[in-house]
Amino acid sequence: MNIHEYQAKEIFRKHGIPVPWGEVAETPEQAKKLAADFGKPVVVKAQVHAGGRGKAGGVKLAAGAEEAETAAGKILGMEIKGLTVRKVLVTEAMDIAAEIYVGVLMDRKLGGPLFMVSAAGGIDIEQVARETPEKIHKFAVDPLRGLRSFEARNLAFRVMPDADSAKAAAKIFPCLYQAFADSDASLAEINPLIVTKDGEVWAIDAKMNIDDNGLDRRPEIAALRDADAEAPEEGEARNSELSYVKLDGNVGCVVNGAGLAMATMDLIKHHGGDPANFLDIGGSSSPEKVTTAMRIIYADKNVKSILFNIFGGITRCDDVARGIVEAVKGSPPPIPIVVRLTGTNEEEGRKILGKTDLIPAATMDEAVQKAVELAETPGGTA
Amino acid sequence: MNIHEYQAKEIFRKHGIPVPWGEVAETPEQAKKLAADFGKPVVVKAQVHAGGRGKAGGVKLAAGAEEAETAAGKILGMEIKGLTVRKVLVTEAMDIAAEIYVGVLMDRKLGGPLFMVSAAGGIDIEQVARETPEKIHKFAVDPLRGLRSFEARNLAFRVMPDADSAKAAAKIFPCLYQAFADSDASLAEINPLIVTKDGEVWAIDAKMNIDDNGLDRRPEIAALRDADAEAPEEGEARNSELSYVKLDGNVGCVVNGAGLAMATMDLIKHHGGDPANFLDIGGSSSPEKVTTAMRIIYADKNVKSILFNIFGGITRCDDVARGIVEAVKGSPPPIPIVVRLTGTNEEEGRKILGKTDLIPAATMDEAVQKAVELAETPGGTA
Amino acid sequence: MSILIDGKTKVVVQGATGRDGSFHTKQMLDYGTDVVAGVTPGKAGERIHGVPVFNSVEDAVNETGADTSILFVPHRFAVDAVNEAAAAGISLVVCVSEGIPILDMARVMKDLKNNSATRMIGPNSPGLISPGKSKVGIIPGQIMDQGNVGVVSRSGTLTYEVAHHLSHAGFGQSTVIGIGGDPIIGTGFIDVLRLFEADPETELVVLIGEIGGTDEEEAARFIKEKMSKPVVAFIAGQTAPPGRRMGHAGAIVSGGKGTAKEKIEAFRDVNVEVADIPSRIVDLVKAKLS
Amino acid sequence: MSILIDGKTKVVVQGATGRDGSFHTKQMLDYGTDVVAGVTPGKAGERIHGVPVFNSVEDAVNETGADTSILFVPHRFAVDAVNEAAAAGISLVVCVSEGIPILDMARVMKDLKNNSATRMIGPNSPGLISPGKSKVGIIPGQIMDQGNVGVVSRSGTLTYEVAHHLSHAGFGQSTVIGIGGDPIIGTGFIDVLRLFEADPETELVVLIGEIGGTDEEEAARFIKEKMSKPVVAFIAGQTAPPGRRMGHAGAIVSGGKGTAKEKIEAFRDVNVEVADIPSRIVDLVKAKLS
Repeated sequence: MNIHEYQAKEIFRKHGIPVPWGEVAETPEQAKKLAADFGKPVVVKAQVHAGGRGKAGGVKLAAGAEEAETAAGKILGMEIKGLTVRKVLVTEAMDIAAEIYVGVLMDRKLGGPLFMVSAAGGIDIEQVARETPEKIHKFAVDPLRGLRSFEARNLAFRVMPDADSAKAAAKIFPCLYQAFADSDASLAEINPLIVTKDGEVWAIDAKMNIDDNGLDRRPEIAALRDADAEAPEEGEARNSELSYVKLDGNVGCVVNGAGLAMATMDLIKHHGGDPANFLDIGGSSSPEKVTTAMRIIYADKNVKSILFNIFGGITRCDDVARGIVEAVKGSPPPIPIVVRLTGTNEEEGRKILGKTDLIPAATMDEAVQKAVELAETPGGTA
Repeated sequence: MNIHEYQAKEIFRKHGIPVPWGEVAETPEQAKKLAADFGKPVVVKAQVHAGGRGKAGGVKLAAGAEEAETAAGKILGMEIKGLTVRKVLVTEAMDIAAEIYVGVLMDRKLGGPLFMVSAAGGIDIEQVARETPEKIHKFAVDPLRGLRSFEARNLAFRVMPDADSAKAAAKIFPCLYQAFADSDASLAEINPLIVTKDGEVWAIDAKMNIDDNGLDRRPEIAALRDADAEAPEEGEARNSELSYVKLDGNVGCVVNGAGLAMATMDLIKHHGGDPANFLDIGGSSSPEKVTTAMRIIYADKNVKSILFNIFGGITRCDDVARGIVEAVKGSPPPIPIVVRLTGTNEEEGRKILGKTDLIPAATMDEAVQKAVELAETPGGTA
Repeated sequence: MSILIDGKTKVVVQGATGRDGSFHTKQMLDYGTDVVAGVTPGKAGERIHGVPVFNSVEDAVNETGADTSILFVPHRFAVDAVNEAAAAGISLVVCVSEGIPILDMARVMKDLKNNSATRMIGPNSPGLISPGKSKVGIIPGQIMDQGNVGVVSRSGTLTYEVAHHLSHAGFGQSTVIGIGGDPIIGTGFIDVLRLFEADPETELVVLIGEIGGTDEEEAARFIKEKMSKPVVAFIAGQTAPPGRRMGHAGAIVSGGKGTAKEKIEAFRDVNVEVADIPSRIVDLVKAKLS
Repeated sequence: MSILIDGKTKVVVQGATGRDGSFHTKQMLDYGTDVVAGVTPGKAGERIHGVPVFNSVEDAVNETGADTSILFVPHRFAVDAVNEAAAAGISLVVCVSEGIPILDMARVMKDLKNNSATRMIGPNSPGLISPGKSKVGIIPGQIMDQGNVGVVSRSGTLTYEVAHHLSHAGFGQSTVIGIGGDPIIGTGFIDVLRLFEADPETELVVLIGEIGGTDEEEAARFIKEKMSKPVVAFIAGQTAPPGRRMGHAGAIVSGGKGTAKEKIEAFRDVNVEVADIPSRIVDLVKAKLS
């Protein structure tokens, strides 16, 4: 899950990282008032889950309240990488003498958190990583003990411009690691951490991505989710513990297991069709999950056929069959449904489906081919 | 440092350990009011830094307010192992179906915390350890990760009378470990942890000793010190970072280093004298520490001679000499002072002392013999 | 031969008395797995499908000599269960649970490394099966046949799909293992490839990868440098949009990294053939083994 | 020969620019110790008594090849400093600092064991000296003479006192080491006895114990079972009242355990003679070595 800069900054602040004053505005008028009350030059920054805000015109300096209003007026409603900006952060404008990159992410290859610092701050770090990787200093944090003081110092002395700012930064790095760990983040970044002309050190930008698996035990973080930033069905799917990603095609899929679900999408494409979604009903599925899955897919008006591809392991075929029967109970399904059931309790599942209008298929290839055909035949049956 | 049962219970409570209601009284009237307000039978318990309170009559059951007043009247002012009882804890009386011992201590041999449980609860655990050690289950806690849930369960199932109370206890054990670790305790004990007839689990006694080295970073724990429980000079010494223990003899000693200080006491005894104190001025000594040390010893009216035994390593002999000169400045010392200085900056130290009335000695044996002699010669000089 | 588990493997089921634990204990017993113990705190003395239940893994190991454990516990208890198995001296622990926070897994892995000799498979793994010998996990046994193809996969059901085709075509399996769909897992592709390379029974390995991370790319390097046995592959997620997590916590293309295209190229660069659809893996296997 | 340090030992001083650090850096240099580096964060590039100062132990090790470190840092920074030394690959770290919380030391010891091959001496230790070769710590060098007596002690100044007598009487020392007065220490009596037993230069060991704990009792057992060389002892604290901490965090008789009487008896039981006063240790040594 992504959170906004202003939310990440609040988390940083609670962990002792120096973050300049800032407040959120949803209208130009609010931005004006905030800037007026603050009384010093501000920066108005788009709050949106997309990188490259600066280049897209989503960050503007404002000398006073009027300018802040104008800037907010331009930014609010702007589209950045397909996402509409609905909030801006109005924050103190600071004198920058030096900019440093500081970040920590969960590194798959390493199997743990990787702390990174670079004197090349304030710019796209992925570009630095590609073009001048030697400018990034990396350190594998032991997740059992966190970032220790001396480790933070060793990193800080490599990138900060002088001893005083290094000592100040060395106090901030462990706070950033702690913010990362205490939030179950997969990424926490300060880009840039700046040194002012007076030698003060401040985090003037903040980015955090959260490990979805950690949200259960971090309700205060889960509450930061921006419902505007996702399709409503995705929220409903999540609440039912379904993995659902909306796509643009017309073949709806309900699959158990992420790998099989991806392979099903790939096979639809392979056979000339277009998947309408990724949908994994997961292991240990209950009939309720299946009915929710069908309701979500029915709600997608692009969908012309539905494909169930179930290979039972921990998911029992009878549970899935019961879910399908439950969902189509009373009225015939509005669109054709192809069902392929194999694995645990396969026989029981087939029996339950026996007396319905559903279209059976013996293999995944057959099921996909039928579903693709049906989606292309308006109102037709295979 | 020792803390009282009621203080340890407050720490336990904050760490999620179920502790029955209780309040402190300093007069029988207060005890009566507390019991009356509570409205159920209570136990009145002496709050004093001594074991064996029960046997000494310091714990009494009271069916109602009048009985609580009587009990408190008997206990307050009582002497237990030389210590006067100034406070009682008035706490809920509970039905006990089973009693368990639970404790964690810093084990020197192990080099870390040792968790201990025994079904033989409610009695003197040192006696159990001596007589039936097989009844105590011990577990070495990894101090880097604390007591883990499964470790707590494994211990709980060994000593609790049934599965439900074992599961309840298994939730309490990690809390006890955390209370221990978060307080820098050297010992944290629940004796007994009880199961009531209704199957509830409660900590009805509590004991904690705190590692003095941890007090600096635990001001809230340091604030629990009971000033009544120590000699006032010991408090003054501690505030000046001196290690001082008052004894009954007449030869005051000022030594640098704990081992040498103990050996000096032993040697005083060996030569027929009696040490008035243990006093270690420590390493890195400043002149101020020395003057404080002398003020503390002057305050002990039993002291008839003072012995400085300084072997300089990190302590510099010149610092000690300056401290002595500072302390005797203006007036001659009221009692004879024997000084032995050897080691780092020895020459400078001797020079500083050269023009004073102090009695020099070349060796520890000579110094001790002189000091013992002088203490036995009223008003005399060696 | 087979890898990791065989007919001598003695299994303890952690969480044996729960719904899934009970169901799969029965399934494993029916398959012939030597399930010697179940563990549910507070239920010592009971039996589940005839298997004795203990309060702790330690007790189970002491009483039954179990050497392998499988967890059917809710994900918030999974870390404690893995640690319990490791502390009790279990040598292989299979973690089926999905949804464990990644940082917890990073900690578990570091702790296992510091304090034990335990190997973990998973989390978010269907476990493994050595057909005809033992299965530890939730892989449906009836679709597997004993044979000489090793199968390793980040997926569960996609693995069943592939194994199903292999069995139908007469290619039995030495061991089929799902290493799990999370970003940080106990046993990776390279660990398993090394075991298959050393296993006399295994003649060929089918590797089933998916988008996200660079494990497949590293596996390709390992195959080139260290493997004498043939490997064929399939990669899921060619149509997955970037930046979106495809179910598995590990299945996400981020920062332009971890695409199916890169992985397929990495394999083809080292002469590992990659099937375009799952059912064609059988054709690749057939070509290599005949 | 000697133990732990000799003429080849390269020393880095952590906290070299502080009052004590600077003073003892000078003392060590004057004694002939090869102090190759100092460390004070933020002072890289400076020199202290001619020794280059670095921001970190890592830098110091990389630039100078230091293998041994001594800390002169306030006790609240000591744990971090020990960890820093260990992470930089220092093989011997001497911790002079007093007042470190015991739980912190328990954690440090566990961490060193998990993650490094570093040996710690102390905390609350005066360090060690191999007379004529090197001293790492605060032991006054002028009272020591090179020779064949190994001295190990929980105390600082009491050790100087004893060594002073030994030197006066013509008994030089191979190595004199103060293991520290805290309850949990990095290197104990038995570790040092084992090293002295293996050191060809050491002919006899003087062990100076004190009240508290059971380290002396365990040392007595070790001497009986493993030592061929003679050992003589002294125990401080015969007149200490029970239940009171005598300065050292470790010097406390608690629960009737750890008395001087028990320790003296434990030594006498294994034929280790115990001096009644410090100056008489020389007589015991004389009797053994002539």
